[in-house]
This record gives sequence, C-alpha cells and structure tokens, in this order.
Amino acid sequence: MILAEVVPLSAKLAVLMADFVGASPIWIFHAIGSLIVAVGVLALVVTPVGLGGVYLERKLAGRMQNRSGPNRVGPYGLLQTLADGVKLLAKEDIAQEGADLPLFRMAPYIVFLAAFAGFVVLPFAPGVIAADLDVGIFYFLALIGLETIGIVMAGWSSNNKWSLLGSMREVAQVVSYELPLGISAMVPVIAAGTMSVYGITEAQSGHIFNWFLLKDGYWAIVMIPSFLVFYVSSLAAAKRAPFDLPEAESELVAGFHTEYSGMRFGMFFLPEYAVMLSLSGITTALFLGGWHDPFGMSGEGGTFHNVWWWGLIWFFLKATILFLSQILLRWTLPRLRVDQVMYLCYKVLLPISMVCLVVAAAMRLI
Amino acid sequence: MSIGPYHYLGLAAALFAIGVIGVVTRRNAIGVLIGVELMLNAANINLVAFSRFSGGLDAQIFAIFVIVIAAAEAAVALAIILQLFEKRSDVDVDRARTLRG
Amino acid sequence: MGIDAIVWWLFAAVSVVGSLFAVLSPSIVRAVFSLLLAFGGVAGIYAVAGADFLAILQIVVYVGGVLVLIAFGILLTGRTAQALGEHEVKNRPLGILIAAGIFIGLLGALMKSSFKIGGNATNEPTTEAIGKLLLGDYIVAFEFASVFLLMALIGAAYLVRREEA
Amino acid sequence: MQVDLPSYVPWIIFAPAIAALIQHFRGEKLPRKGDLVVIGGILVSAFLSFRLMFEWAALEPGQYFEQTWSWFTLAGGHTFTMGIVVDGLTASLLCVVTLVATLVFCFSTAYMKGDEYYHRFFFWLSFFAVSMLILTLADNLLMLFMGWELVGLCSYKLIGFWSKEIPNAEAAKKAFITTRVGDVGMLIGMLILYATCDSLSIKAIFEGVQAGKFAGSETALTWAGIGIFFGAVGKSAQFPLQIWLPDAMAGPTPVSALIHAATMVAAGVYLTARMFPIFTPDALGFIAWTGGITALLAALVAFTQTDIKKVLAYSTVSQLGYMIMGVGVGAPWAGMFHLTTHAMFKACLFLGSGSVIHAMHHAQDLKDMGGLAKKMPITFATFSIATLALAGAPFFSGFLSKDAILIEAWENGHGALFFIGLGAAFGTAFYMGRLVYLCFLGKPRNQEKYDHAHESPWVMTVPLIILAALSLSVFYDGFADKFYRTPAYAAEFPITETNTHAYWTTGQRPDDFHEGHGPSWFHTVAMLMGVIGLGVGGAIFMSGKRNEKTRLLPSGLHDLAAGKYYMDELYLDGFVASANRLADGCTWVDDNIVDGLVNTSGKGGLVLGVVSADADQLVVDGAVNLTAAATQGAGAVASTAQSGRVRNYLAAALGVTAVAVVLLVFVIG
Repeated sequence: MILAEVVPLSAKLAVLMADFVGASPIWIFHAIGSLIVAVGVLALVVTPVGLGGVYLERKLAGRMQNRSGPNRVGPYGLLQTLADGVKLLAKEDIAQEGADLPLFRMAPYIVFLAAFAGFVVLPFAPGVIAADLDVGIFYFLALIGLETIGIVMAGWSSNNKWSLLGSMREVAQVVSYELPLGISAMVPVIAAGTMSVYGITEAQSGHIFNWFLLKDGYWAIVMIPSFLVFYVSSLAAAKRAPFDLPEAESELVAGFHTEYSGMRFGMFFLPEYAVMLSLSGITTALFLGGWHDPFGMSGEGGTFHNVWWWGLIWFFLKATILFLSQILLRWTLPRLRVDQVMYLCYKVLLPISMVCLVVAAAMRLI
Repeated sequence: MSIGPYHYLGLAAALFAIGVIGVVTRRNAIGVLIGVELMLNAANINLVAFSRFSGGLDAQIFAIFVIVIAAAEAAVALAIILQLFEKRSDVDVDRARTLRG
Repeated sequence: MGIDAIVWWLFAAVSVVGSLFAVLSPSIVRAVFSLLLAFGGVAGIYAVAGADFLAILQIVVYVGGVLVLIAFGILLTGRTAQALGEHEVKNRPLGILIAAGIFIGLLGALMKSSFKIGGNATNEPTTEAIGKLLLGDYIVAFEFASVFLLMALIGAAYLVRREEA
Repeated sequence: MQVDLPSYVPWIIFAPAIAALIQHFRGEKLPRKGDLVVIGGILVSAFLSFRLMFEWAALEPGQYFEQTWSWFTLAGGHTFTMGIVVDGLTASLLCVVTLVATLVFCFSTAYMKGDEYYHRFFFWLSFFAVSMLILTLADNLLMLFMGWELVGLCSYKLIGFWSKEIPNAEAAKKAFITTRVGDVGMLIGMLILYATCDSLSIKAIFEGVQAGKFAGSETALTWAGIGIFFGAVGKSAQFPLQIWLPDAMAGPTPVSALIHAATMVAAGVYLTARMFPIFTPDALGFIAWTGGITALLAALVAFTQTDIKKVLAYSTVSQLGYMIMGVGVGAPWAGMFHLTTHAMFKACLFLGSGSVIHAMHHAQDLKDMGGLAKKMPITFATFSIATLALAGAPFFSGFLSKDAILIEAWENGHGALFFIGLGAAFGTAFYMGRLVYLCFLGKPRNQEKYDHAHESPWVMTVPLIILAALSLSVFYDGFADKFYRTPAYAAEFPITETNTHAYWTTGQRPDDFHEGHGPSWFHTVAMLMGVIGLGVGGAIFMSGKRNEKTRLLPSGLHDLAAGKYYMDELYLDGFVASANRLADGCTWVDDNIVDGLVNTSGKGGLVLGVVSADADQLVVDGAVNLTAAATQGAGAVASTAQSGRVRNYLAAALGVTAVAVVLLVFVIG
C-alpha cells in the first residue's frame, strides 16, 4: 500500500469511479469510496487489532492480579480470543420473551457499525486515511452518540430492568460527557484551523514541540488540560472503568447486554475494544502529533517525509500506549458512583474545557 | 430525470404533512414533539434546497438557526412535559384539559 | 437517472418511511427510533444537496436530542400499556385527512409556481464558508441565538426544578 | 421696555424649592437635621436676587425684565400664562425677602435649637421663601394668588408650629380664616378684572384699563380695586381685619420677624403698589383712609400692651397702615420705600426681641424684664438703633420713608390724613421709648430671670448687627428714586382718566417735588415728633414709680385700646354666633322638614315597591330567566368545542389551514 502522492484512499477511489461512470457530483463518489475503504479498513486493520486488544487486556489483567491469563490456546494463549469468537459463533441466539424483537435484533448492528465507522476519519499515516472528511471531528462525535443509540435500543428492547437501567446510565453518561469531549477537542481545532483530522495531524508536522500537546511550549498551557479532559471524557464515552456504570457487573449483572448471547453478544464485545482503539487514535491525532515521530524525521524535508510505513509505526506506537493506559486504569481504579460521575463532568471537566477553549481562542487571535 | 427544486420541496411537503399527522393524532406529549420536529425538518429541507439552487450559503445559515431554535424548543417542551408528568403522573396531552370551557 | 438521483431517491424514501413510522407507530420508543431513521434520511438529503456541514450537524444535534427523547419517553412511560402503544393514537382518519389536505395543497402550490434556478450548484466543502458567514455577516444573529439558547436552558431548568420544602 | 429675562432667574425660586424638597423627604436624617441645606438654598437665592437687582439697575430707565410661558388653556380658548417680571418693585422686594430670610434662617438655627420638629420648621421656612418668591416674581394675578395662598398656608403652619398648645393652634386658625376673608374680596376683584379684560396677566389688565374697557362703568373698576385691596387688608392686617396679626405672635419669634413683620404682611402693600394703575380716585381714597385709621388705632393699642412681641406686633400693624396710606394718597413709591426700610428695622426689632426672649427662657412679658442693657449690650445697641429708625429719628432710614409718606399726604391734599399720620408717628415714638425703657433700662423687675439672662450666640447677634446697620439712612440715598420713582413696568401704560397720579405712571417727577421741599416747617415737626415721643416715652418711666401696668391713656380710651376695640368679641358674638345660630336653624329645618319629606316619600315608595315586586317576579324575572336559560344552553353546546385539549385546538387550526391552502391553490388561485 505505497502511494505515490499523498491523497486519501477514498478520494483516489472516487476519482477512479467518477472517471468510469462519468457523471454526477463528485461528492457521491467520495461517499461511496469512503464506504468501500471503510469496509477494507474494517477487515484488514480493525478486526485483528480488536482481537489483539482483547488478548492484551486479558494478559495484562492476569499479570496485575498475579496470574498468568490466557495461556492454553496457541503460543502464549494468543489464539484464545479467536477460539472464543468461534465459540460465540456456534452458540444459540436467544431472545427474551416479551422483548421488542425488531429493535432487539437491530441494536448490535448499530453499535457495531457506529464503532467501526469511527475509523474512517483516523489518519493512520501520510495518505492513509479512509475519508478525509471536512468535518472529521464532528463526524466522530456524532458516531459516539450513534453508538449510544444502539446501546439504548438494546437496553430497552431486552425487557429486563437491569438492561434498562444500564442503558439509562449510558444515556446520562454519554450526553453529559459529550460536552467536555467536544469542547476540549475544539482546542486543537482552533490551533490547526480545520476540523479535518488529517489536517490537524498535518498541522503538527515536525518534531515533538510541533505536536499540539507541547506546541511551541506556551500552547501547552491550554493543551495539557484539554488533553487530560479529552482523555478522561473518552474513557467515559467508551464506558471504560472507572466509568463502566452502564455494564457494572456487580450491580446490573451485565448491564445493557445482559440478555444477549452468541454472536450478538460478540457484536457488543468487539466494538468496545474498537471504540477504545479509535478513541486512542483520535487522541493521538489531535494532541500527540498523529503519525509524526518526535525527532522531526517525518516533517518537511525529513528523511521519512511522507513515508507511510514510518508514520504507521509511530501512530500505532502512540495509540497503543494510550490503549494500554486505558487497560491499566481499568484494573487499577474502582468504579465511580453515579453522582461522582456527574460531579466530575459538570463541575470539573466542563469548566476546565470551557476555560481552555476561551484561552485558546484568545491565543489564536493574538 | 435530474433532481430539481421541486423534488426537494415535494419531499419537504410530504414530511410536513406526516408531521401534521403526528401532531394531530398522538396522545403522548413526546409523540406530539416528534411531529413538531418533523415539521421543522421539512422547513429545513426547503432552506437547503433553496441554498443549493440559488448558489448562496445564507439559507443554510438559516437552517442552522432553525436547528438551534428547535433544540431550545425541545428543551423547553421537555421541561414542560416533565412538569406535566409531576402533576398528573402521565404525559397524555388529552388528559391535560384545564383549558376546558 | 444519474447516480446522484438514485442516492437522492434512496434517502428520500428513508426519510419518508422513517417519519411515517415515527408518527404511526403506536409504541413511543419505536416512534423515536424511527424518527432517528427519518433524520438520518434528511441528513442524507442535505449531503446530496451539498450541505455537508449541515448534514453532520443534523446527525450530531438530533442524535443527542433523540437520545434525550428516548430517555424521557422511557422514564415517563416505562413499559406501561402506553409505552407499548395501547390507546396511543386517536382520530387517525381525521389527522390523515388534514395532512393529506395540506400535502395536496402544498403540492398544488408547488406545481403552480416556478423557481428560478440561479448560481452553480457546487459540492465544495461548506464548513469554512459557513464558519466565515456565521462569524461575519451573521455574527449578531449568531450571538443572539446563543443568548436565546442560554435563556431557553435556564427556562427549562427553572421549569423542572423541584420546589424546596 | 421689555428685556429678556436672564436665564438664572427661575433658580431664585428653584434653589429654595429644591432645598425644601430635600428637607421634606430627607431632612430628619441629614446632619444638623438639614438646616444647612435650607440655608444653602436661600443663600443661592439671595445671591441671585442681588445679582438680578444689579443687572436691573444697570438697565436704561424704563426697562424691565419679563418673560412669559403659556400655562394652560381652558375650553373656550382662555389661555393662562405664567411669567416672571422684574422691575424696581420686584427687584427690591426680592432682595428684602431673600436677605431677611437668610438672616432669619441663620438666627433660627440657634433660636430653635433642640426643638423636636427642628427639621420640619426649616422645611416650612424654606417653603415659605419659595411661596413668597413666586408671589413676588409673578407677572399675572393667578400666579400671584397662588403664591399669596401658599404664604398663607406656610404662615398657618408656622404660627401653629407649637400646636400642642391650644392657643397657638387657635391663633393659627384665626390668622388663616381672617386672611381668607380678605382673599374672598381679592378673588371678587380678580373676577371683575378677568370678566372685563379677559386675562389675569397684569400687563393685559393695565392695557385693558387703558384701552377703556371700563369706560362707562368706572364704579366696577372702583369695586375691582377695592376687592383687590381687600386681599391686602387681610394679608397686611389692616382695619378691620387686623385682629389676627397680634395673635400670630404665638409662633416662634423668627417666624414673627420674617413673616409677620418683614415679608408676608408687606405682600399686601406690594399688591396695592403693583396694581396701583387700576385704582380709581374713589378706591384710592378708601385705601388711604383705611391705612390712616389702622396706623392710628394700632399705635394706641400698642400703648397698653405688656407683652414685648405684642407691642411690636401692633407697631407693625401701625406701620403697615402707614404704607397703605402712602399708596392711598397716591405715592406708592413712598409706601414701598417704607416697606423696604421697615422690613429691615422691624426684622431687627423682632429678632432683638427674640434674642431677649431666648435669654429670658421664653418669657415674653415686660414684667420680667428691665435693665437688660447690661447683660445684653449687642442686643440693646441694635434694638436701640432699630427703635430710632422706627421712630423716624434723623440719620436713620425710617426718617426718610416715613417723612416721604407724610409729605406726600400733605402735597396731595390729604390734610386730615397728614395730621393722623403725624399723630401716629408721635405715638410710635412714644410706645417705642416705653418699650426700650421697660425692657433694657431701669432696674430689673425679676431678679431671678435677670440673673440667668445672657447675651445670645453669634449666629443670633450677627443678623441683628447686619439688620441694624441696614437701618441707617446712608444705605438709602437715592434708593427710592432708583427703584420706585423710576417708572418701569407700569410706565408702559400712560396716564388715563382714571389715574391722575402722573409722576408714578409717566415717570415724570413733578418739578415742585424735591428732597427738602414741601412746607418749610415740615421737617422740623416731623423730627420733633420722633424725638419728643421718644423722650417723653422714656421720661415717664424714668422715676421708676411707673411700670408696664401704668395707664398712659384716658381711662375709657385705655380700656377700649387694651380690649383691642372689642373687635374679637364683635366678630365672635356677631358673625360667629350668628353663623352658629343660622346653622342651628338649618339643622332644625333639615331634621324636621326635609327629613320628614324624605321619610314620607320613602314610605310611599315602599308601598309601591311591594306592588311592583310581584309584577317584577312574574314578568321581568321570567324574561330574564328565559334569556339566561337560553344562553346557558347555547353555552353548553358551544363549550363542547372548547374541550381543553390542546391537540384538538391544534387539529382545528391545522384543519382550517389545510382547507385554506386547498382553497387558495385550487379554487381561488
């Protein structure tokens, strides 16, 4: 997958198709191209990474709890997740009596779709992006909401009070945390002057002090708080501990997906890791310089300028570190109470992000 | 046949009429709200259509403001519905008939 | 029929079907989910019409809005008879009659009028232009809208407050 | 010649008005209970008044300031204006009012110290100043009448200031009602003038009179003049309405000095002088004789009084009579001149008496005094100077003004009045000599009070010194010529048949009049009258055998004078008692005849009612009930549409919209 010039994949495809069909607004072809690329990304990147993520979490959790984790299937238990998948595929698909069947069946698809559609705007490397949307960040935030719709659908249609409670918690949590998430994401947008994730990454071209987190030193005043707010909010958006109230095992059995079994359960399980990964990726792209290495080698005139595999390495390195940090946090911190969750959102994160936004806007103007 | 303004306006008219059905026939206050939102969306489709076929973006700005107003309206409407619920323990608009003559 | 027309008709069908379900479905929760479908169709229509920013805005705002609507719908009705749709709909023939009247009237008005098509329909990204318009020509309206939203929020918060004993 | 008003003139009124407002609403809470605010207001007013006086004095002879604003219009097109006119009369009176008011206000801060309603006192003082200034500056009778009534109100409140004591309240009531009697006359005069001249503007009235609107009905003009003058009779305490002024001495002494000696009572003189051109010779004769009789009778009463303030009160009445007589004999300039000089020395006398009273711990009777000169040298000196001025001694202001009146009376052919005036002048000197001796000289008659007496604080003595200084004649050299004999406002209206007093109205001094002219024996006599009077007055008491109770008049006359000619009794037994008897009669008629009629008709109505009630219930109620039932039925039908369901309303609205759209598009369009 070596590209001669740096153009998003979907755009290349769109141009090809437009040449072939020869009519109509180019936008349509962009969309279709994005769709095709998304499917490709899903098959080639996300599924393996998701499976790897599950394995990584199990192993780490095992280490942290002084046990070895999966170690029977394949070398070091590497095939354990795959085996679990096969097992889920083979299991019976049960629906609770009194469930709202159409919604019950549709819910996992919506969650699955929303979780993986987020990867469409992730810039993995120079030129490696499914669709460079002009409103990338916006799109990403919309998908987080969409995923929640699926979860609510699942919780309500299950005809189970634990599920309903879990989904209600999810609504409250996501609706609240979308505010600090979105507002703190606006700080890099202001700094870069674009909402395109690809454009934001490009704006951080060069060494480590071009990354937005540490940009020119003084931008760090607003960037570091924004980064922390974004990170914490992304934990909440991904329902990760300490914000895992919607599926709190000790209180709600398994929360919104209590009634799901077989592959439908798998379709809730895998997206969780996909969302973790896509959030880590977007955090990387927004604050940590995306595919750029800390030494400036990928910058203008650097040795690896516009070399896609170099960027891919660095992007996944950073995203994986964030991903691991999420896993470590989950097994370290206890779950928050509902009121604590709300307190943190509205009285801590939201004011901080607001102040950062205003200061960033002022700095941009100056 | 290429898509012209009539298509958009026709679609908007259809959505508007469907919204009217919701508003007139629903007993649940939230159902009424759904109808109203549909009608607002129909109006927005008109604005977007005019924006597309006149070449300016101003109509889209108006559409944005319509969305803003719709959000505010939904907030207030939901607050009212909540109060209705506190008072009567249901959200059936037909039972709220203090205005009866 | 070009590919754009196919896509347009697709989205139009989605929005009409979604909205029909939204108003006709006896279950309030299903109605709300259908509403989301209809909004998605409308967002698609926007996208085809070249209003990409508006399309995403539609999804962002209404996904959140719909979420809240669902929450309220479920919390206020629960899995009661009403939520499942008994006695939910009244006077349906009347409503359909009125709606049909309005629809036919509007269509008639459409057919009788002619629209001048000016300018070139482009598919350029609109985000930047809208941003410049909002903070330029429409800055007053923009600020007013923000103040208006704030007022509405405060009003809503005031309405739902619990009386202190 | 009319000149535009300087823009600051309204502030002469506004400054004390604002001070009064502040004092009214905030006075009690301000430091020193707000007296400084009021004094500040009147100081501004005084400053502007003097500035205005000098500006007026700088004008060409015959010029005056005037400005008029339209006020309100009655149905029928009668427009009333309000306006300000400033000529010599106004300018001098303004200065007198504001100067005396300033000094009295300062004096009051010490005199009223510690009073419970100190702040209220200052509010009324300030309000009085405002009213007096309105009265003075007015260019039309309506505005003047407003000020006139307002000063009456303030006078009422201030006389009755210590209203917890019944006599004070009674005195206030008496003053108010008595002056009101005069005001009725004034109103009648105003109505006559308005009916004929169709305006209350003084200028328009003069023009109307000059244009001969009264031609053929000079009697009406005479009565109009007498009516207007009757207002002055009430306000300036002329015979026969003088009875209220001595009683008004119940008020605090600064009030007596300001209102009942220097300013308000002088308003009557000002009014007659202002309206002088309309007086017919008959009216002038009436005025002159009223003044002369008042001057003499009041002087006689003063012989018999033992209260220091009462003596001064009757002296005031007497001097007011002098002034009125001056106007009446055709020399309003002399009356006004006497008004000015009298304001100064009489204010000084009253404040001096106030100082004495203050020192004696509010004892006013002469029996407690005597020998105070040693204890109160400043008060004694100033009091003596003012006394000399009042007595008409040479080198003092009273000499100039009083002699002017007498000489005018002689020259205009009022010989009788001249001698009456001469007698009054002697009387004045005599009772003032008695007063000074009994109060300040001789031996103390009440040793205890004498021991406690003390000189007053500087805020009281400084006004005394200023006023005493202003009683010297040097200040008045050419004063009358400049202010009163130079024609101004009235000079616009040349001589008419009804007005023969040429030098006032045309501004031409008769060639034969000159300072020092007149009968060659005149000045000698006048001077002797004053000096002899004073000397005799003092000498009678020199031996120490006589005191304030000594009867100085023949026995019958003394009883008559001491009883104030029994006019109070006359009014009480005559007017008041007859009014009461009339009221009793009316009550009887009302109770028996009117009520009887009413009751009878009531019983008739009752019978009629019983009959008609039956008819009512059957016919009228039936109809009403039928209507009500029909309405109710219709309402019940109509209210089904009013289901209270918002959704139904909405459906109706949308349905109508649908119908309208379809109609518009397919039928009409």
